[in-house]
Amino acid sequence: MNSAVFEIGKFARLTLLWLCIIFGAVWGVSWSIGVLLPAVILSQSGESGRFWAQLLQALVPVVAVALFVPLNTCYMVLAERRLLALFTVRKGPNRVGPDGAFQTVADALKLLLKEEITPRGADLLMYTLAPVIFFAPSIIGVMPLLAAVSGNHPLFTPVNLPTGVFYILAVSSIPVVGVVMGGWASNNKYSLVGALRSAAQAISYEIPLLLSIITVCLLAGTLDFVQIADNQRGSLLNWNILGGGALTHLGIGSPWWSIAAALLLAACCILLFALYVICACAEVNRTPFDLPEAESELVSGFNTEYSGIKFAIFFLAEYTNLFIVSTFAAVMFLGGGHAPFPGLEDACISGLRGLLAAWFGACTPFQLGWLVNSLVNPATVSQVFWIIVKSYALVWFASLIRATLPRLRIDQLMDYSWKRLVPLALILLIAVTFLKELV
Amino acid sequence: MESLNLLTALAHVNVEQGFFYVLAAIAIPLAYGVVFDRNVIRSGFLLIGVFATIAGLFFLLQAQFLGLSQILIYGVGITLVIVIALMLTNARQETGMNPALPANVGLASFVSVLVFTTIYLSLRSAEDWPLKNESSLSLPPNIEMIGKHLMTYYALPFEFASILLLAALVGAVMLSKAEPASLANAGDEAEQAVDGTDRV
Amino acid sequence: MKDSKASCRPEEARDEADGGLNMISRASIHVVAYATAAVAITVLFLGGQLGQWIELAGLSVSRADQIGFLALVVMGLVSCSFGGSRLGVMITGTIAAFIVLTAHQELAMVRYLSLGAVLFAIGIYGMTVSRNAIRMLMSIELMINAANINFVAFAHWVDPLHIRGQLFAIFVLTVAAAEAVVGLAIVLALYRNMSTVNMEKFNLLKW
Amino acid sequence: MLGMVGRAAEGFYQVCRGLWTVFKHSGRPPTTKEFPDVMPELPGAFRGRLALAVNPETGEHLCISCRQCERVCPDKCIDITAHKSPQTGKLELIDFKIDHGLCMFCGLCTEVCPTSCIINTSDFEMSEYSRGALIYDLKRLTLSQEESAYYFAKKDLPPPKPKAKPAPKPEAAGDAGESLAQQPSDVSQQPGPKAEE
Repeated sequence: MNSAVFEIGKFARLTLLWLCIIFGAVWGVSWSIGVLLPAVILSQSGESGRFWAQLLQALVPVVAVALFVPLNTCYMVLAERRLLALFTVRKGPNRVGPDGAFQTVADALKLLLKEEITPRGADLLMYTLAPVIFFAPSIIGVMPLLAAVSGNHPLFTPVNLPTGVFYILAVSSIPVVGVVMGGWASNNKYSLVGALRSAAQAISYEIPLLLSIITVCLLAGTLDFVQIADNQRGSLLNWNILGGGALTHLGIGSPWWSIAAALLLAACCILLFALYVICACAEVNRTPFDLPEAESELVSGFNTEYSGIKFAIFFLAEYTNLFIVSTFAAVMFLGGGHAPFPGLEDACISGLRGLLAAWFGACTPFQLGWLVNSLVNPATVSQVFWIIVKSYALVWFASLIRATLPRLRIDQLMDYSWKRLVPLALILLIAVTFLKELV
Repeated sequence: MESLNLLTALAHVNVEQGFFYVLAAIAIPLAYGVVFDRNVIRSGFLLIGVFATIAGLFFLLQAQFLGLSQILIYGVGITLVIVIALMLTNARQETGMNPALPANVGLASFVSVLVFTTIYLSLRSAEDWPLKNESSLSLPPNIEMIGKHLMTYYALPFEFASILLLAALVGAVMLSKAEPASLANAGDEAEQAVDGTDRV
Repeated sequence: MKDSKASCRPEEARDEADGGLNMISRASIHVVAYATAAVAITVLFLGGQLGQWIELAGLSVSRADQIGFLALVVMGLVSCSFGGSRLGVMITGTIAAFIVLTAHQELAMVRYLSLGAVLFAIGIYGMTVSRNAIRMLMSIELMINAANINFVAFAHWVDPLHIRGQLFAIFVLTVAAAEAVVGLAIVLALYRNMSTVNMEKFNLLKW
Repeated sequence: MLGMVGRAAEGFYQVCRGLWTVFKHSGRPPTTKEFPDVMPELPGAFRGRLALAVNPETGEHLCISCRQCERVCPDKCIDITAHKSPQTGKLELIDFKIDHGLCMFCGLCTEVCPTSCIINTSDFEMSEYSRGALIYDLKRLTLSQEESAYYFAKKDLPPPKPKAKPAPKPEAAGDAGESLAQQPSDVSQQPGPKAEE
């Protein structure tokens, strides 16, 4: 038992280390580009520097995403391997760095240095374009999430779209084009079969996914991430997974049908969440729906022929998609950046404020107070903290699913989507519409 | 300082116009590729590119909802279906062929040039476009506008569209399920048998 | 692009490697020459010199775009007849002609409508000429999209308050989806019966 | 309809149970052996590299050149060179070669060996840069006295009797006689593999 606690502790330490690396680096860079440098420029050159300052501030989301995606993938791959090791009673990577903390960095370096091979008879243009098309949407897709993640921080407000949800859904349907393209252009039967499977799977599971998201949007009454997250402020009962506040509206004197409707609505929303998790797993090709790259049947599916940096890009995009899907779920269902209990959030913020005062109180003689305040805003940090906890919890849950469930057969997969999930999603859509009015 | 002035000057150039020409310069070669590429599957992928650039044009025209649905429905849905249909119908067999029917080339070029010339000349001669110059800032979000229209004034066409889609879906299923009746029944039975064993 | 290609893809790749030099030496030189000339004409037109020369010749300046367009077409025909890659000449010519024809327009809307017209014309050409039934369907999709551009452009400039053009574009999208689905189903059914998608072979109704 | 709901609930419950079962395993110490750092404890019957044992007490070689192992080997990877000593009239081992690249570690040779001379050790790290280096000769095969003692104890073999020079006459004579009887055929066979080499 001690040993087990030891292993879990090692995983926790690793996670802490990597999260510090990722979010420290991202936040530090975006802060220095978005706040520090513009301030310096404006103080140096006055009005004429305004253009440069604005340009730098506009660049912040791009730089943040470009930094975040590879670092995050490094952590997610490592975490997944360690978690799988934990679940299957093994040790996992433990050679590079302390407890194997930098194993994925070494792997990434290896992939970058490897030779790229193009199979004979491949359609060179499509073959090269496929990883790019697969990868680009994941970069574009992270952007509007930034505003939701950072609680609409002024640096990331420009990327907050009024139709953010629809935008993500549209963008996340693009990668399948890259998969089909790559699978076809590889001039390999396994790749082609993997690509066709992937296309069929993506089109089938897109429908229940869209329906479940539409239902949540209906419940929330908006397509804006920040607003959806804000609507779930308060406590666990306000989260969309429990009916988006239907339960809190009930009083002692509310009629019985209102209570019943609220309870039913909560049940429907839990089902919706389960539906979303299933469809999202299928959308990002995770087990048990990883038929496009089923390694025991199709070698490695659509990316059989890819090597070196192109394979690395496929890999990067896959894990980034998983992260996007998890963050999306955290914002849509699990209350975004709000703590599960009302007191907890305030406690977080005040605790952080106290910590800051204790640490940087000594700095005030150097007039660094405003810099520190703009660097670490306790409200934002608490928001980011909660959303990170929720998203990574979902990522870990995906690892648990991967460790447990076997792969489906292709006909089972299609049956499951068209005969079970689509009707369920439609029923839930109608049910939620009516129940929302009844509450 | 001089470079700075240049940059501010650049910032004042009509960005919309620049983007438009860039998108047009991408869309036209891709459209040619769709028509002329010898490999049909590749022209299917090029079609995705055309649709993506058209979605870009919609964004330029501030039709975000339409641009996104263009990507979602056209760019991915329809084109993938086309590509899969191509892969199902032995495309290799047609790869080496000249994509064009030589007999029709002259006629087709004449007709297409004629169509373009007619449209262009009519555009050029038109003087009285009923343009309206509301400032785009005061407009309601267009997704809201579209939703309002679809649910009120255009509700009936909307319903008709859904019926059309349903009919098309059923028709497509019937058309592509072209096996003889006895064979199809046998297949069903086999499937049921498989299902039964699975449940046990 | 236009050189010999075999039916099998590996062989095709080898052929391309063999014919690469040949292709570069003949077709591409003409295309490059044509592209340079087209760019020159476009720049002259945009700079206003073309208009001045036309005025000197005693013609109306407003004809400058048509004359530039004609010059591009004639040059393209000459280039094609000297053995230039037809596709390359057509692409460069179309882009240059498009810029020449639209750049002077005062209304931004006309630019979008012209682009719609260009794509529509390409779609018509593809539909008329295609041998492959699915390529024909793709050309029809292209034409529908070209029409959609017009709708959205009108919605933006003519009716920005109630964007009815966009609504119509949505209906067009729906109809296009239905059309694609049924068309593909028909093509698949045809393929089952005839085991080809070649339009020339679908001549059952002739008798 | 109700049946379907029931099946869905049942499936959901089963999936959750599976997830919980797997999750419970994260509370167990890992079974991984970190091999190069921690050598595995192999059982005595483990069939690793072949070796020739010596008498743990006296240190004399146990092989009596009976060639039973050579004959029983399915891969023909054992090659024994022996001659009849002119002094004692007994077989004397000159060289003993085992090609570990051919050997499939079936352990038949260790079973037939009358003196428990040839044994499977626990050593399995035998990687080499060439195939030739996998052919072990007498010197590389022979274990030291301590190693022999270790393996005799580990495999629980009866300790070998010292090769008494004249002492138990009948047994030794029988042994020798057997070998003598076989020798001519062996000699005639010997040039074969030699020539092949």
